[in-house]
Amino acid sequence: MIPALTTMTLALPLLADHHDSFWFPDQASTFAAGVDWVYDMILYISLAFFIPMMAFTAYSIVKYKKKRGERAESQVTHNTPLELAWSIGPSFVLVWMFIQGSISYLDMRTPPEGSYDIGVQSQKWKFIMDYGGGTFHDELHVVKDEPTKLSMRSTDVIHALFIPAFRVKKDIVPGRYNYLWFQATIASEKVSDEELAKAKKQSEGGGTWDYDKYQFTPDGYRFYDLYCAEYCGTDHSEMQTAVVVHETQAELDEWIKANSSRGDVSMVQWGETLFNRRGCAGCHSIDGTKDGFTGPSFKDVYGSSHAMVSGEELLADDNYIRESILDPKAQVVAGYSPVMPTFKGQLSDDDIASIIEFLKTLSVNGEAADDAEAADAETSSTETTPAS
Amino acid sequence: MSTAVTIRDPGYPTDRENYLTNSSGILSWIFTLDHKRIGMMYLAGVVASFIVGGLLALGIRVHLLRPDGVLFTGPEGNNIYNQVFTLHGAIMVFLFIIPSIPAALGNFLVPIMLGAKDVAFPRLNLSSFYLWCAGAVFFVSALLSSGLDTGWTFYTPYSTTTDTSVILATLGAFILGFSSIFTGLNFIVTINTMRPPGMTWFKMPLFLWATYATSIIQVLATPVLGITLLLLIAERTMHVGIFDPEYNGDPVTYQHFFWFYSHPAVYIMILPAFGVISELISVNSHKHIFGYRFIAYSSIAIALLGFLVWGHHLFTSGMSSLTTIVFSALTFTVSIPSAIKVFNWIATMYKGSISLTTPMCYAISFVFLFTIGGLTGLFLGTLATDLHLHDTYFVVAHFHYVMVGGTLIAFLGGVFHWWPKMVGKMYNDMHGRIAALLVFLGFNLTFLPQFLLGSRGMPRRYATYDPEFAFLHQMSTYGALLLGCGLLYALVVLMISLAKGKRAPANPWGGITLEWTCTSPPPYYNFERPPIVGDPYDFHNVEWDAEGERYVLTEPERKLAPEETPSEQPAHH
Amino acid sequence: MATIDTLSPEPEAHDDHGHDHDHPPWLAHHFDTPEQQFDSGKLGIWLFLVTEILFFSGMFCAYAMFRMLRPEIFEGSSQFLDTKLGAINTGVLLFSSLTMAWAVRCSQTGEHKKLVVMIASTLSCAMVFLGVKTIEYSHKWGMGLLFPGAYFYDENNPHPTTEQLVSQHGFSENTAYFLTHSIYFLCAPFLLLLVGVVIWAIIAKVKKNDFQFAVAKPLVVVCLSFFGGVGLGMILTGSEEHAEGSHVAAAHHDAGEHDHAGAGEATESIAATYTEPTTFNPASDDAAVELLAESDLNTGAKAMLLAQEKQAELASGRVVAPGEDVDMGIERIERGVETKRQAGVFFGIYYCMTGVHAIHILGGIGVLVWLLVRAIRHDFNRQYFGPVDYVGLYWHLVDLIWIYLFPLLYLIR
Amino acid sequence: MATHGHSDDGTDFAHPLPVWLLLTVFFALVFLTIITVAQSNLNLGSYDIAVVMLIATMKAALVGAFFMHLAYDKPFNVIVFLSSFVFVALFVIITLSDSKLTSPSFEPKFDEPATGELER
Repeated sequence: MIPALTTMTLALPLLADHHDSFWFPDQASTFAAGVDWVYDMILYISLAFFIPMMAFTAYSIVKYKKKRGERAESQVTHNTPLELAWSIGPSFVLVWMFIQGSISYLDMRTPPEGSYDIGVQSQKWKFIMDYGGGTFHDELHVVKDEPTKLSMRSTDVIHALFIPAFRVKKDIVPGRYNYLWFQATIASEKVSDEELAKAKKQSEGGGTWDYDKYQFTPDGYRFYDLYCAEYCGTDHSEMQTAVVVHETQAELDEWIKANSSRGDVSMVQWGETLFNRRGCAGCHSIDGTKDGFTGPSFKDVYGSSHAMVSGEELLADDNYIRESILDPKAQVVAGYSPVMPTFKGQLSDDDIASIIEFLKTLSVNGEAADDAEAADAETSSTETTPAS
Repeated sequence: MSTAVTIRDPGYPTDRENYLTNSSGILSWIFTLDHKRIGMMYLAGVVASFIVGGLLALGIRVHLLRPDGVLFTGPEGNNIYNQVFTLHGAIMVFLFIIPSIPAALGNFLVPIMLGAKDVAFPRLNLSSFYLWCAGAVFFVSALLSSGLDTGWTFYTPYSTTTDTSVILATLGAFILGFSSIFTGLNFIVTINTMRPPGMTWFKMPLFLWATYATSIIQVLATPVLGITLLLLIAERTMHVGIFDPEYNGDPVTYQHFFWFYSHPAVYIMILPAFGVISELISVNSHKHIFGYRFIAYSSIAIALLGFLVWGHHLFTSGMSSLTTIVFSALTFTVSIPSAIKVFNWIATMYKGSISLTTPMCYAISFVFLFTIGGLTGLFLGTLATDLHLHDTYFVVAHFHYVMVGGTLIAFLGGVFHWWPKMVGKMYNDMHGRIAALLVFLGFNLTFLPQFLLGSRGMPRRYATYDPEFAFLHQMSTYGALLLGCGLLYALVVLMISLAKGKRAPANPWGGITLEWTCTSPPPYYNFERPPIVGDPYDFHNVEWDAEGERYVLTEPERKLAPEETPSEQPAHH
Repeated sequence: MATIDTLSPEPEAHDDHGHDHDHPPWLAHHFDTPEQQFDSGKLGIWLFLVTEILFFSGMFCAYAMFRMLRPEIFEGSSQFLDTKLGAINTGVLLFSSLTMAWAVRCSQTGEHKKLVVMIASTLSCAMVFLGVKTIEYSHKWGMGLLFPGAYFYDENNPHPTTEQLVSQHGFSENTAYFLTHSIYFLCAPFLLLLVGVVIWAIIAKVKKNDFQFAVAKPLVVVCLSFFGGVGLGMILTGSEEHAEGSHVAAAHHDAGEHDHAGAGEATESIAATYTEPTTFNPASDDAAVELLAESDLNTGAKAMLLAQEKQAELASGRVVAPGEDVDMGIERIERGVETKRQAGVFFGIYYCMTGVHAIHILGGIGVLVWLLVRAIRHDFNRQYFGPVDYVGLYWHLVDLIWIYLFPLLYLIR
Repeated sequence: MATHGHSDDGTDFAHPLPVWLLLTVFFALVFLTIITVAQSNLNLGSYDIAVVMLIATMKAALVGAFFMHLAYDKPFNVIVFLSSFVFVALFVIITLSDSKLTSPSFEPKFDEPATGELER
């Protein structure tokens, strides 16, 4: 993540901050210094060729610019030794570049034994990190100085996971698993509680958390940017999230625990969290907007009837919503394509019930049904264990 | 001038000889088999495509003036942005750059430079122009139906699932591919079998070598694009399961297929530019090109090596480590022949007699910009840095330095160089140079900041971006506006010359290649008899004739066959 | 008017160009000698063949890749291709290559009559090839051996009726009708062509237009050859029709460890109940599956029934019991290869390769007809036989590609 | 090329092949086809593909050399034609080997046998 200071830095290059190089964002992983070094070396070599070449060209133009009709001073046609020299000479430099690049590449390609494994599932236009044990979150949280391996798969089109501060990038190709590893070196700082409280207050009612505006996560951590770098459709440019580096494994575990289940928040609130965190918000609006969304809006959907692609008319009740989450392609609302991925094995029954509760709050039909169904939903969530 | 020499100057063509006027009426153009007329029609076509693609580019840049976008807002904003950048890429690549120099300048110049009457297959030549038109129609209809938002690379599975008109656009690209194949095939055969006596391989101008190398790529690589796009269409309509992971296909295979064509295609775009620059620098330095054979061989070397490096577009896509490293190594090999050319051009200027004409200004900016483009390629060929820079603005900047700073600038230089020959009119050289300067400045202001954007981590194809990148994006946008003004200026200079330009002499720049021995514009039959061929870069016998504001060829008296008046019949039917 | 000048072809007009030799009508103005023209054309056609080879290379590459990754699918699915038909077609194409090469010889030696005969035989062979291909394609389409998007082959009911296609596989009425009657749709254009050519021949004869009659006469034979090919294909498949069951069983055997004779019998009995369209009734579906499931031999159907139950449960909202995996039955079913994502891919590649090849045959027929007309017009001579040679080269390349396609697709063991 | 002489008999660039040669080649091709069909009934294991391709290549060589006159053609045309196979090999081998090397990371999709369609 580049501090906002950058804009100033670039406007006034002479006052550049030492911590932030001209060419690169922070060096926040073990790879960064090496990559930057190779980059700088190639840059210097290129300049060592470029500047003399251009100077010589400029000199020739100034010196030998003549009036029309004047003869050239020389009509030499070739000089084989010279030409061979400048053909073969640079090759050695190229070989050096190739070797340096490949050595670093092989390091970046081979994760060390016993890396901390995080699953990444990408879909239009969301990354979902799987921390194991049914904990999913859209932010990537890792531990400082600990090799971390990402096992990545995509459910729809090609995406790419790119963390500029770590200098790593890898495409996520549907139909195969791709892996990426890195070792973060700088822990994210935590903002002061007052600042966090202020931001929380500001963003209340404003929907999703604005990472760009506050420059820290809702938990109060400064973060590094994580982008999708392979073009993946409409909201490609919105497919970004935050990387937080924790100081210790214990701190990460605590964070995972805090995000693993509903805890003591209300079902509606947890449903809303899941709605935002698990990628629903990418395709479904909650305010009735249809333009730019792949799936139907969730406003007033609960308890209303909808025509299906199959021709049937179905009531969007608890059962239908549950089925839509677990087997989305079974009954698709007319006018939409069967593109939603299944969340089978990724959401506990409590999670699903929470989402249903949240959907009820969005619907005029929800309030009436609420009383009758609430008890039912509560019982089902206590009776069953997660579907995974 | 001494009396022992003969001045050779063909003078001016009569209306009956001039290829532009020897027959009239719209049908005489539509059914023409004259390579020069076909070249001019191509020129008009590619310039029109360039204007469309360029306006789209300006749209992109203006949109990116602010982090959350300026032009394309609202719920469909991102979608429109995606369509705009896709069409910018697709139109520029398939309709403009690939046919620009080979088809427009190549068609006009190849037979004349070679000393032939026409290309080997004039009907095929005309049909490839109409295939180009048909391809363009498909692209326009894709634009008008439901747009295209896949990026010009049509990566699966995005292209098999999006609901935009992928099929129309891929059919268009498929047809354009055949247009390109037929042009290349025609040039290979022409250069192989239609050289007049004395025109040996090493007496050919370097532009012909470059065209020959380009044609090899066109013939070998383009069919693979054809089958790739056909399979993509099959995948989309019938789900044949080759590229679509939903049916056990593999998207990385698609990328292999696509880049097996599209990387060599990059050399289809740049190699003819090398040829143009070789001509421009030598003629305007009035000095023998330095290292003719190295330049000639390096064109062929680039054409062949270009087939070995396509994998460097897939470094991050999950190729195996072995393949990745092999491709990285091969990628570096292709930079050597390019470097040879640049060194030789600079050496040609040294101790020459440089005229800073408009074409020369473009040639010098080409050397500057292409060198930057080439050197930044090293960052992308090196694996460690590529992983960071891939799919960022660094790649965008590198690509545009090579394709715009290279091909477009060379194309402009070539058009300005041969404009007097094509239309028989001189343009205002001072205004031409001012336009060239504006283009140069605007271009650098547009794309230099993008290197920095990329290395700082700005991914490409983003409709909106993080606020910290705003300053660099703004610089880039202002640069694009300046570049646009410069290009418009250049166009105006040429258009004014059509109306008000002075009549062009046969040899306004002092070139030795055969096209300068024809009148301006050339007669429809090019040469009455097979021309006398010498070294195309031997400037000993060229003199400036200040009175006639022209260069003339002087040569020791030699016995020529008695003159005969050429037939009054048009060369096309 | 200059425009009219431009449009009227005046091939002889360039004789006074200053050349010191005569410019015959078939020598284009920009060439100096017949040999230069011939060499240019020859190099041009060779380059074109190069593009053709690279064009096909994409499909060969896709083929090689999927065969390497999933050889069992290729072995299993190749059983559905009729080696006999493939071999006959290979022979036909080889013979057409012979006649084509002979035609080139005739054009070089100026034997005009023989040249016409040879070109007409080449054309007839091309038509026979397409006729046999029609039988092959329509047979497979009826069985649902299609690319993955439309694949519906069902070993228990290899020849579904139109109604079954609509109700079970969700095809539209028109598509279903096309698939079950594809042979008629494929033959129709050729029938129209035949009728057209016959009428043309009659009119030419009546009007005493000898040249047109001379062109139409061989074309009638050529068009008839297509139906000869269809007939040949029918005879060859007809003799094998009763062996269908064992055919399927063999494929089945490749897929898993079934007792294949038994499976074959079961298949046939079920197929029998299915091929009576009048008694068809959607409710019998489940009955049939249950019947199948009772047989120990068919684990696939059993697993499918299980999966169906599971899905019904899920759909009815019954909470899934703890510990039970909600796999929708997919994992439990034995992985046979005759499914759309498996065999379908093979057929996808098969149709791409043979389809593009067939399009080349059609293109070849087009240019051969053009040659036939010119040959009847006595256009070719010792110095000007280029077009015959070029078309010949193209035709041999089409043959060459088939030489590879045949073993790669039909002869997989 | 224009440098070529213009001979009067007009057959200087035509090479009509004798009929016996054409027939011999044809029967050789038919013979090889029979062999290849016959061998497919034998189980040669992994050599199978090699044998099949070898026979096909022999046939292709016969067609190329005689029917296509490559044996009598200009060397340049032969080079042009054969070089296309070099590029095909380059393309196929690299793409294939990369696919092979990365295939362990593939996640193939299996589906229920087509009988599953009955449920609708």
